[in-house]
Parts: sequence; C-alpha cells; structure tokens
Amino acid sequence: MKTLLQVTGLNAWYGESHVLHGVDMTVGEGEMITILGRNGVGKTTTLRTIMGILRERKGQIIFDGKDMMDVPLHRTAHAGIGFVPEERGIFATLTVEENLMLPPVVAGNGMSLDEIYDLFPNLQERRHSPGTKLSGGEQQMLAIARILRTGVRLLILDEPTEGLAPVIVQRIGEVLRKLKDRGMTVLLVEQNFRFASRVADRFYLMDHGQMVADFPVGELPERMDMLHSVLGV
Amino acid sequence: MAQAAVQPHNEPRVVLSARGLTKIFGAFAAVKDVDLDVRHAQVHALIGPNGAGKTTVFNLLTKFLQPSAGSINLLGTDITRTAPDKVARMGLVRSFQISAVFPHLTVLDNVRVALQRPNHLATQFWLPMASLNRLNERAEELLSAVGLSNERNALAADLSYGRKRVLEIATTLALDPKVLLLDEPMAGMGQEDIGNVSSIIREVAKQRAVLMVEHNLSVVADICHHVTVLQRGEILAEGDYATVSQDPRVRTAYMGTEEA
Amino acid sequence: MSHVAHSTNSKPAAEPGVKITTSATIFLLAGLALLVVAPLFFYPIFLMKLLCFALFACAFNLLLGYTGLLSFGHATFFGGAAYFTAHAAKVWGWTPELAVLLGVVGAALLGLVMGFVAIRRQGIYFAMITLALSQMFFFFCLQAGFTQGEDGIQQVPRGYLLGFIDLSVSTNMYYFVLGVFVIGLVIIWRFINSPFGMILKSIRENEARATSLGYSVAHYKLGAFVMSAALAGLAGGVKSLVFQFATLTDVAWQMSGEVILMTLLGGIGTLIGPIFGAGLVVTLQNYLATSDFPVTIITGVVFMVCVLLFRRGIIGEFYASRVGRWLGFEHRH
Amino acid sequence: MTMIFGIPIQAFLGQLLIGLINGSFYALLSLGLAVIFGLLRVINFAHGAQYMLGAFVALLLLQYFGINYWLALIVAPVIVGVLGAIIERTMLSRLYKLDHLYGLLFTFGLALTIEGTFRYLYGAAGQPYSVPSALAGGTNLGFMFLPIYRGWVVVISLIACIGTWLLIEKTKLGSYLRAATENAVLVQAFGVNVPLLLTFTYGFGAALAAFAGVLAAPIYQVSPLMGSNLIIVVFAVVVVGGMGSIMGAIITGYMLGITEGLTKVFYPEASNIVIFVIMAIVLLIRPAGLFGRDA
Amino acid sequence: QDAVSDGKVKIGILNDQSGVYADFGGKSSVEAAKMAVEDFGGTVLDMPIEIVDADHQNKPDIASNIARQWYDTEQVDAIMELTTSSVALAVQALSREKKKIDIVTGAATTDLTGKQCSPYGFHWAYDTHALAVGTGGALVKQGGDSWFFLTADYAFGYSLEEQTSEFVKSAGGNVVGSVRHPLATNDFSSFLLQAQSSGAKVIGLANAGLDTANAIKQAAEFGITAGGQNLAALLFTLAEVHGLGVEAAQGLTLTEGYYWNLDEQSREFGKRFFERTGSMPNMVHAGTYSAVMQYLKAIKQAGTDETEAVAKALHEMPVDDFFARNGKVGANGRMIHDMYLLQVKKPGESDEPWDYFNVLSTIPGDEAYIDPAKSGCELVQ
Ligand SMILES: Nc1ncnc2c1ncn2[C@@H]1O[C@H](COP(=O)(O)OP(=O)(O)OP(=O)(O)O)[C@@H](O)[C@H]1O
Ligand SMILES: Nc1ncnc2c1ncn2[C@@H]1O[C@H](COP(=O)(O)OP(=O)(O)OP(=O)(O)O)[C@@H](O)[C@H]1O
Ligand SMILES: CC(C)C[C@H](N)C(=O)O
Ligand SMILES: [Mg+2]
Ligand SMILES: [Mg+2]
Repeated sequence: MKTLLQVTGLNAWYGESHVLHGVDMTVGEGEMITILGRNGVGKTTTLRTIMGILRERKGQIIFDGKDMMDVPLHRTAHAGIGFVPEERGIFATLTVEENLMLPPVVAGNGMSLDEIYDLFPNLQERRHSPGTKLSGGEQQMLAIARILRTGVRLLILDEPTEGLAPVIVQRIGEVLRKLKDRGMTVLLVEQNFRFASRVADRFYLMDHGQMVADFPVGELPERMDMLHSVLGV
Repeated sequence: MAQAAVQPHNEPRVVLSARGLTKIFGAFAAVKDVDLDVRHAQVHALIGPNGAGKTTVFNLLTKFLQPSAGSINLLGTDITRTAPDKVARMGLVRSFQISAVFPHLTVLDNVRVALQRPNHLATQFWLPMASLNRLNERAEELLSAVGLSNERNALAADLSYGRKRVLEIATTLALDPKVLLLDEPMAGMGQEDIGNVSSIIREVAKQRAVLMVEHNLSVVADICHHVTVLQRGEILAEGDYATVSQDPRVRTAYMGTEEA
Repeated sequence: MSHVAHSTNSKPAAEPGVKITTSATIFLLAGLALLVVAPLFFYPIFLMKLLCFALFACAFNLLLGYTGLLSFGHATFFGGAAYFTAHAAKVWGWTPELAVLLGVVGAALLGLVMGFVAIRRQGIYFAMITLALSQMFFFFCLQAGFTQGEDGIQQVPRGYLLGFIDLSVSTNMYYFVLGVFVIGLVIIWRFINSPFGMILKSIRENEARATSLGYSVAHYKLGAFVMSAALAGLAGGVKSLVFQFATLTDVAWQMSGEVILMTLLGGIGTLIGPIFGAGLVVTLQNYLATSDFPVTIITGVVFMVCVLLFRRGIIGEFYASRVGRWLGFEHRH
Repeated sequence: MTMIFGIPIQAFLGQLLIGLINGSFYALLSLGLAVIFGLLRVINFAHGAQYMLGAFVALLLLQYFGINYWLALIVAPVIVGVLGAIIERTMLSRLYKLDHLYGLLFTFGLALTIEGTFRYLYGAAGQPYSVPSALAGGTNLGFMFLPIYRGWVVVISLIACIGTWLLIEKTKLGSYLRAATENAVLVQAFGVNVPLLLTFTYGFGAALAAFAGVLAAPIYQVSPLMGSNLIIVVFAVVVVGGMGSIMGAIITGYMLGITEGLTKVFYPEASNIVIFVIMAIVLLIRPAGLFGRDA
Repeated sequence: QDAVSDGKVKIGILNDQSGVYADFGGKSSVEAAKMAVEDFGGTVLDMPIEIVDADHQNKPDIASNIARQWYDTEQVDAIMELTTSSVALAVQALSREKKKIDIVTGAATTDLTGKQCSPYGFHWAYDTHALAVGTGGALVKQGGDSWFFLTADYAFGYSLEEQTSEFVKSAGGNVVGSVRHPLATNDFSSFLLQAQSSGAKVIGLANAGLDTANAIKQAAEFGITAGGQNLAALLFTLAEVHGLGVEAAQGLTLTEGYYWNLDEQSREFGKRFFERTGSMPNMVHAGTYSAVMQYLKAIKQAGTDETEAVAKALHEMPVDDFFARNGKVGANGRMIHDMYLLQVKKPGESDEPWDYFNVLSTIPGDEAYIDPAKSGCELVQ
C-alpha cells in the first residue's frame, strides 16, 4: 500500500505549553485510521498540526511525497487535505447552501451538489436556512458534506460523532464506509470507541502527546487490557 | 427559594440551589429548566456528553452568564441578579475548564493573590509589597497540601498542565470557599495527580460543598456522593453513581454500552 | 470574558520592579544627582518641560503598563488639570501648591467620570471610547468660558510657593518641578508595588480568574484609572505654571498620542522607560520646533517602527539585552 | 414663517439636510472601518488619513494629469486602495498575532506620518477643488436652497453603502469575508487565501475612505488635516453602532449625522459633542452598541 | 560696553507657516523681512543682522515657547509678524516681561495697543478697528443696516465683531445675531444656514484667511448671495482673493493698508517681492518689510540695540516708506497710517495678473485707527 501521509517526530506548542512530544504516524492510501486517547492528550492538536492550523510546530509531515511543513495553511487544502473540526465550524452568517459552497473545489473528483443532497437529504430540505439553525447532527453532516464537494484525498475528522444521536452516528458510519469504497483516505479522532471499532482499519493510541501504540482492527481483542489502562474504557 | 428550604432531615443542608435554570443563546437553549441542589459536605458530580450544557450551568451558577430564566440561591440568599465577583465573595468559587492561573506570577504569588482578598489586603495602594509577606505562611500551607512546595518560585506558565490544575485548586482553596465548583479538575492530569487531587477534593468536601464536572467516571464513582446527568441542557437522570450508571438512558446518551 | 488586554505573548512582560537590585539603586541615585545639577548645564525651561512630560508618561504607563488599559484620552487629565491650575492661580490668586492640588483633584474627578464609562469595554474599544470622550472634553474646553477658547489662559502667575518662595525665579521653579516629579514617581512606584498593584497585575494576567477569585475587576481598573489621571493631572498642573499657559494643545488628542509614543518608545510596563521616552520625544520636538521639518512625520514613523520592530522600547530592550541582564535586570517574556 | 418647536421650519429642515449630508460621510467612513475591523480586528486609525489621501489624490490627478472629478472618483480610491494593500501586506500583517492594540497604534503612527507628510508638502491650509460643472449650482427646495452637489453626495454615498452591503452579503467573495470574520483559520484551512483576503479587505476599506475623500473634496476643500478630527467622530459612531454589523455601521452613521444636524438647530453649543454624549449613554445602557453582537 | 548686544542684531519672524493663515503672512513674510535687511545693507552699527523664523501653528503656547527660547537662549532682540491675535497677545506679554521689542504686523486685535499694550510693543499694518471702519462702514453706507456675524472663536474674532457691531449700531443699523466657529472650520454650511434664516441684510465674516474664503465659497453654493444677502469679508487680503479666485471674490469690498498696484513706489516693491516669492505682497508682507526697516533705522538712530532706547526711537521717528504714508507711532504703540478701501474687480477687468482691486477710497489714518488717548492703553496719559 502506498503511504499517503507520513508524520515523524511532530512537536507542537500552544504558546508556552508544549502539547505534542514527538508524534510518529503513517497513513496509507485508502486507509481509515482512528486515533484513540483520553481527553486532552493531544488528538485534536495532532490533527490541527497536520493540517497546518497550529503552526508552532517542529518535525516532519510528508503528504503524498510532499513536505508540508512550509506550505501555507491555505495551500494545504489544495494539496488534498480536508478538515472537519471538532467544533464543526458552521458559519452562522451563511446559509446552509452558502456553507456548503464555501470551500473552493481543489480537485475534479469531488462530489456534485446533487450527490451530496442525495447523501444528506436533510441538508437539501434546509438549504436556505442559516447554518446555525441546524440541529447538532445536521451541522455535523454539513461539516462533512462541505468537504466532500472539494475533492480532497485525505479527510481529517475530529470527533464526528460527538454529541450525536446514535442514529446519526450510524448514518455517518455508513457515509465513511462509502467514502472509503471510493478510495478516500480518512484520519479520524474518536472518543466513541464502539463507533471507531466499526469503521477503522487501524488504530493509533495516543497518550501524553505521543503515539503509544499502533495496531490493526483485528488485534483489538488482545489489546483491550492496554486500552483499558490508557483510556479507562 | 422556598422549595430549597424544605429538605429531608436526613440529608445535609442545601447550600446552593437552582430552580428552573435556563440559558438561551439566540434561539438555542443551552440549558433548559435545570433544578439543582448542592449540599454541604458532599461532592456532587455534573456529567453528560460534550455540549450538554455543563460549563454553561457553571457559568450561570457563578454568574459569569446571566440566566435567561430561573433562580439561583446561595446559602439562603437569592443571587440570580448578583455580580460574579460578589458571588465569589459570598463563598462560591469556581475553577475553569481551561486552566486559569496567572501565568507570569510565581506559584507562590498566585496563591497569595487569592489570599489577599479574604485577608483584606487588596486595595491598599499605599502599603509596600512586603506587607503581603504575612500571607506566606498560609500560602505555603496550601502549596504543601497540594504538593507544590518545591515549585513555589517557578512561574505558573512554566508548570505542566496537570501541575497548573493543582495550582488552580490551591488558589481556589485559598479563598476558603463554602461552595467549590470544579470544571473537569482531572482533565489532562497524570494518574498520580488524579489520586492526589481526588483525595484533596474528598478532604476539602468535609467542610464544604463541591460541585464538579468530570468525564473521568472512575473518579466520579470514587468520590462523588451524588450525580446529575445533563443532556442537551436538560437533566436526564439523578442519584448516586450506582443508580445513575445503571440508567439505560444515561448509558446510551453518555456512557455508551461499554462498561466504565 | 475578553482577554484583549492581556494576551500573553504580546504584552511586554512585567518589569523587574519588585526586587530592587543594587545596580538599579545606583542608577537611580545617579539619575537623581544628574537631575539636581542639570540646570547648570541645560536650559531650565527645557528641563522642566522634560520632567513634566516624564511624569505624565509615567502616570500614563501606570495604566497601560500595569493594568493593560490603553487610554487614548489622557490629554484630558493633563490639559484639564493645566486649565484648573492656571485658572486658580490666575483668576483666584491661589498659591501654586494649592492651584496644582486643584488640578490633581480635578483630573482625578475627570478620570472617575471617563473611567466609569470607559471600563465597560476592553482593549481597542476602551481606547476608542477614551479617545472619543477626551475629544468631547476638548470641545468642552473650546467652548467653556473660563478656558478662553483658542487664546488659552495666558500669563499665569507662578506665584510664591508656600507663600514665600518666588517661583518666577527659574531655579526655584526648577527645584519645585523636580520635587513634584520625584514625589510623583515615588507614588507610582509605591502604587505598583503594593497589594493593590499585585491585584492589578493579576487582572492583567487573567481577568476572568481574578473575577472568580472575587475581585471586582471594574473597581480595580477604575482605581488605577483615577490614580493615573490624578498623576497626569499633577504633571499638567505643574506644566501650566512652568509655561504660565494653559491651552487647547494640552487637551487635544495629539497630546494623548504623544504620551503613548513616549511610553511605547521608552518601554511599556517599565518604571523608568517612559522617562527616557519623554526625554527623547521632548528633545526631538525642541530640536525640530524651529526647523522646517514637521514633528508629526517623525513621530509617526517612530510609532510605526516601534510597533513593528521594538515593542519593548528602549528600556525594555535594555533590560532584555545582555548588559541589562548582567546588571541584574531580568526581563521576562 | 412657519415654526416648529419655536424654530423656523426652514432652518429645521435645512439643518436636517446638512445633517444627512454629514451623516453620509459618517456612514461611508464607519462602513469602511467596520469592514476592516470585522475581518482584521484592527481599528484603522489611518482611516481619516486615507480619506484625506483620497481627496488629495483627486486634487493631484487634476493638477498634474488633468484627470477630472468623475475619473478621479474611481482612480483615486483605486490608488489609495492599492497603497493600503501594500501597507497591509508589508507591515500591518505582522501585527495580527499580537494584541489588537498594536494594530491601533501602528495605524495611528501611519496616520500621523501620512498627515505630517502632506502637511509638510502642502501646508495645513486647504486647497480648493471645484464642484464638477455637471453638478454645479443648486435647486430651490422651497424650504432651502440645496446645492446639487450635496444632494449628489447623499445619493451616491447611499449607493456606495448599499453596494458594499450587497457585495458582502450577496457574493461569493462576500461569503468568504463573512465566514473569515467568524473563523478565519477554518476558512483558510478550506483553501481560501485568507491573507490575500485580508489584504484585499484592508485595501477595500482604504478605498472606501478615499472614495469618501473624493466626494468631500469639493465640499470641504482638500486639506491634510481634514480627516484627523473626523476620524474620532467616526470612532464614536462605530462605538454607538457596535462592531457587529455592516448595516449597523451604515444606519448609525446616517442617524448620528442627522442627530448632530438637529442639535445645531436646538442647542448649537452642544453640536460638537452630541455624538460623544450619545456614545456615553449608549455605553452605559448597551455596552455592545446598538447593533453590536458581542457583549 | 558694546552698543549692540552679542555682536549682532537678531530678528525673529514668528508666524503661521502652514495653517489657515499661511498665505496671509507665512514664509513670504520671512522673505519680506530678509529683503528689508538686504535693502538696509546687511549690517547696522557695523554689526551683522540676522533673521530667524519659526512656525507657531496659530497656537499661543507654541509661539510663546519659541519666543521664550529665542529670548533666553538665542539672543533674539525683537520678534515680528505674529499672525493671529492670540499668539500676538501672548508673545507681546512675554516680550514685555523680558523687555524685548515686538512689532505685530499679522494680528489684528486692538487689544495689542489697548488693554494689553506694552511699552516695547508695536502694531504696524492694520487692526480690527481699521477694518470695521473701512469695510463695515462701506457696507453700512450701501444700506446694509442689519447684520449677522460669523465670528472666529478667539480674541481676533471677538474684537472684530465687537468693533464692527459698534460701528453698525452707531450708524443706526442693528445686529440680529451672531455665531462663533472654531478656527480652521471647513464646513460652514450650518452656520450659513443660520445666517440665512436670520434674514440679515449683511453677513459679517469676522474671521480671516481660509476661513473667510471657505465661507464665501459655501455662501455662493447655498445661494445666499444670490438670495440678496450681502457678505462682508471683514478681513480679506490680496492673498485670499488670489486663493479664492476673482470669479468667486468679485465685487467684495475690503480694507487693506497696502495695495501693490497703488503707485510707482508700491509697484516697485511688489515686483521685487514677486520675483522672490512668486506672489504679490499683501499688507502683512509689506508691513513686515516696513517694520523691519523701521526697527533697523531706530537702532541706527539710537546708536544701540538696547530695548528702551530703540523703543523710544521707534515711538519718535515718523514712518514714511512705500507702505506707510504719513505714518506715526502713538504712545500706545499703534502705527497710524492711511488705509485703503478696495473692491475686487470682475473677472474681465484685470489688466494683468494679480491686478485684483479697484481703489474705492483712502481712509485717513486718524479715522481708521483709535485715537491713542482713547485706546485704553495705560501708557497713554
Ligand atoms: N488553544 C489552546 N491553548 C492552550 N492549550 C490548549 C489549546 N488547545 C488545547 N490545549 C491543550 O492542549 C492539550 C491537548 O489538547 P487537545 O485538544 O489536542 O486534546 P484532545 O486529545 O483532542 O482532547 P479531547 O478528547 O478533549 O478533544 C490539552 O491539555 C489542552 O488543554
Ligand atoms: N456563548 C454562547 N453562545 C452560543 N452558544 C453557546 C455559548 N456557550 C455555549 N454555547 C452552546 O451551548 C451548549 C452547551 O455548552 P457547554 O459549554 O455548557 O457544554 P458542556 O456540557 O460544558 O460541554 P463539554 O463537556 O464539551 O465542556 C453547546 O452547544 C455550546 O455550543
Ligand atoms: C492671520 C490673521 C488673518 C488673523 C487675524 N489677523 C488675527 O489677528 O488673529
Ligand atoms: Mg479534541
Ligand atoms: Mg464544558
């Protein structure tokens, strides 16, 4: 399998606090990876640093053979990475459709508006209402849908199921699998362990700003003890 | 509040109570009609999924946010319209979800700033700084209680995340609050700190009420006498941990089906 | 809660202040000695102007440097006090010390009113509001009878200090100004190194936390604001006696800008930085007053350069420099 | 003579109209400030200087290149806008990471520099710029004699305000702008060149100021200090309006202009300070301003 | 001891060089002073003569700081020009305290030789009284018997308004109102509207420089002149007419103490001045030349530059040059000379550039100026 994303020795800081202490990880083309870890261990930070949002960083990030460390934030998307933030980032002053149309298309293989509305009929229904009038689940759909239009190759999702009803969680699980079938690579941070174990091919376990373990979904049963001690699950 | 005054005789007295607490942001109700009774000498946990409104409840109780509806009563006084600093002076003190220390003050000074108010040494602009030295003894006591004595001269900014949380608890205790509100005090703490802080909380709760938000369910199970589960701004369940954790609604909404 | 005023990585850090190192003491004494003999070498009026502005800048810095509040309206206190003092000395025939005292009290009251309105907002809003309010005061002075409009209060008598020291004698006036300056500095020093100052510092560091500890942030800010206004008034009142003049120049917003420049140039949040800033600006102005080249351009460029390149100011940079640290001035960042 | 509140109705309506004209300038300028502040979180102290620059560029274009008013109305804002963009790119953009106060201080220095330079080169005195012949003269409205040019100012500034509002509310560029106002980092993460957007915004805001400056030239003369006092009034307008909305800036601008005009009728002594008084009152009652969203 | 202190005579020209009054005097006044020094021969009593100058920006405090510094540290012997009454009063008071001579050509208030006169202070070119008599008188004579004033809000404006009002009233007219505007106003529209609705026949502009020019322009814009009301530009000179353009200024009546195209003598100076500055002189420029010249002559006559002696000579010597005909200096320091009532020509009427005025009449000095005995100056017994 071809390596799409290679992260080596990644360190990151928020002002004076050092949050990532040498993160190493590899994401293969077409893989679906889930990062597990307790609150505050640096999962979100890892995603934000890879994305280039957090720029107080050291280390190496290679995406598709390209060194991303000096790429300005607004070029990251054009390189093929899409980001769905934890807080979803729906713009209050924009309508649903404006939100949907906001991110520029970076490659030809993105979904069309029709396809997206097919996938998320709720959004079509509410396309003229302000973004923040949506329910939490709909907001999450919108946040994902928004990126699907752009045609990125690596989708980075931060806790896509947070605070969502199980039925929506299920729907999102289906969508993610569909995307995987289309060959999209997904990097996911997830607290919802059950959900993660249903969709992921491989796991990274994070603690204290580092990756402490890495194993495929098949090894899950024998790793339960470790997960228990690190995650408290 | 009339209802709050009526209490079963076997329960400790209610020191902080909210009735019909509601907060509406624009069109969104972050907190809806929440009733809460926090009792003396008890640790009360507020749990629930992210975005359930826990922090908002904290902000409302401490008056950092003005409730859209409902009333709050602290130690028999209605504080629904009272300013936040006044509430703090009345004995309701909080910590923050994101760490809240004075980064460019030393650890000792952080605690001393907190001690200044109860010791009436805050508005004297004519006294020298040395006048604050009489707070040192108490400050050192607090620091050693939380195990920060060795770092007393370090800048707060230079502490690790967990140590900052510990420092924050020390400054909070310095005010000798009657009701202590802790927002995720264990978040980001190492295991050794968690044990330590758990015992501190247990200790301080002997003479005061503690309300805490906490995702670490083993801590909740361990030290909390009473648990309120919040979901989408509303109370989903209430009771002791054993009861609440068996509630299927709580399991689906918050704990999931896995064992904690 | 807004944290505009204290976002950590941008504000120059607190000054060494609390501990007075030996070298600081030596510098202080040397500086004082220099000021005592200065009139032998320099034009006393120039020195007095310098001292007045230095005190003004220090008073301003008390607010910006130690509370994180950028006031764009300090001309109101400086110029307002100048009017009060001048009026009392000229029209009512008060002795200079009483006239100056009136200026201080007047400035403190103005500070109370302006502060009451302005501290409702933070950061840039605070700056804009103080600016607008001081512009309002400017228009008031333009129209109020006792200020004499564009003419200003002219020929203010310097009078007799305590009724017997003739201040129209330049040397007497100089030592009077020097005395006021030293007293002003001592007050400022005491203020920032007091229990009150400690709370101010903590408010600047983390306003929400200070509130949660039970400190009424607004009252502390207002206290600092009034103190700063009163001291600015002290400087303004004395200045009106030095120049025997009180005019609109002193209440105009450009004056507020000037004092910001002095502080920025010298080093925000350092006790003595503003003195150097004021010295530099006053010297420059003096030098350029009779030349063709307008002061504004230089002022503006210095402003931009300071903001872009050395936000710590002269003294701040010095503290942070190797020599500064070697001499025992630590500068935290 | 018909009286209203003991004032001749003519004087009343006349001052009302003059207030509206002043209000047009307040609206245009506070609009530009609001646009810049919305995205950059910078209080553009140089706004007054850019307004002055607009007038001066128009004057110089006329003097040296014979470019008339109509062309200057477009060319001058473009020149000032580009200048603004250059300043943003090379200097202002370094300050975003810092406390917003530094942006204020920087633009303050910029204002002093620009005004000082023009004062040095052209003196503090104003220079005449004549009303374009097509708009010369006036028309008798019955209650007052309205110079056509001033009528034009009201109309065109209203158009410019509405145009800007449409640009921001109804276009793709506008949606980037609005989104970036809410969450610049995310918009950038989506692949929008937000730094460029910021540069454009600053340039656009400066151009709006310059546009107001060209409009003002025939009325107020072209003088290096024409913007320096105006800007403070506009700050007050902005504080009253609140920083939240574009529409808020526009409406407050007109409203306060008219209020000021009316004060001149009823209590002329207070006309210079009425806006500041209103500001203080609004702050006491609604600290976020009339249309402001942040509290 | 040396007859001349510090081995040189140093004259300071202190005026507005960049503000609303920059054309009125400004840098050109400095040039005029230099011309006088050159014409005098560059030395007096064998000592060099030096001119220094500074911009006081119309701010009395700035002016008095500069003056103080000049006197204290730069051995300046006399300060002249002093545009703007507030400045002139401040500097005259300081000069009196420092025992130095000041000769005012730029400012107008009669207080300089009235309540606030100085034994070492002289007022050279014109004053508010002369303007009231000249321009005010002319308009009253034309039937302008009800006035509304637009007044610059400082000493000069008050003085001009007061004296013109007195004049109007004594001629049987009345003043229906007045409004004060700050120095350097750029929008007069609401003031003009007030003037318009007052219904006064004459709108008296008790201001100067660009303020007047702006008011005139905007009055035309609002159809005020077309509506039958007359404007009285009480202080308006060649420089402002040039700035405003004859088109807009045509027909205005004004009073000056000098006009370059009056006769051979004045033309000769005008031409030379034009060559050096690119513009024709008004009464301030010419007056400054005259004042410097007279001051040097006085030093020569006194044989010293010591203040008392020079002041005495200045008081005693008659003034007779291209600027002042039959000039004499009163005990209050007022230099009394003839003034001219002028009217701006129509656009077609000018024969040559800068030929803007028709001379309506000559106002004899004794009529134009207050009798020193009645000036209220304490120095006049
Ligand atoms: N903007 C910030 N400034 C300072 N510290 C921050 C900031 N954001 C996060 N942190 C800190 O960095 C650490 C890592 O945070 P991060 O958000 O990456 O955790 P996480 O693993 O995503 O947690 P969660 O499961 O709660 O989302 C935490 O200690 C957090 O408090
Ligand atoms: N100022 C605000 N304006 C609008 N909505 C808000 C505001 N503050 C909070 N909310 C919303 O209110 C809801 C409750 O937020 P709150 O912070 O109280 O949640 P929480 O239970 O503390 O969650 P967590 O466990 O993540 O801390 C969220 O949906 C949040 O987006
Ligand atoms: C400069 C002058 C036109 C002003 C006026 N002469 C005065 O005395 O103030
Ligand atoms: Mg996270
Ligand atoms: Mg929370």
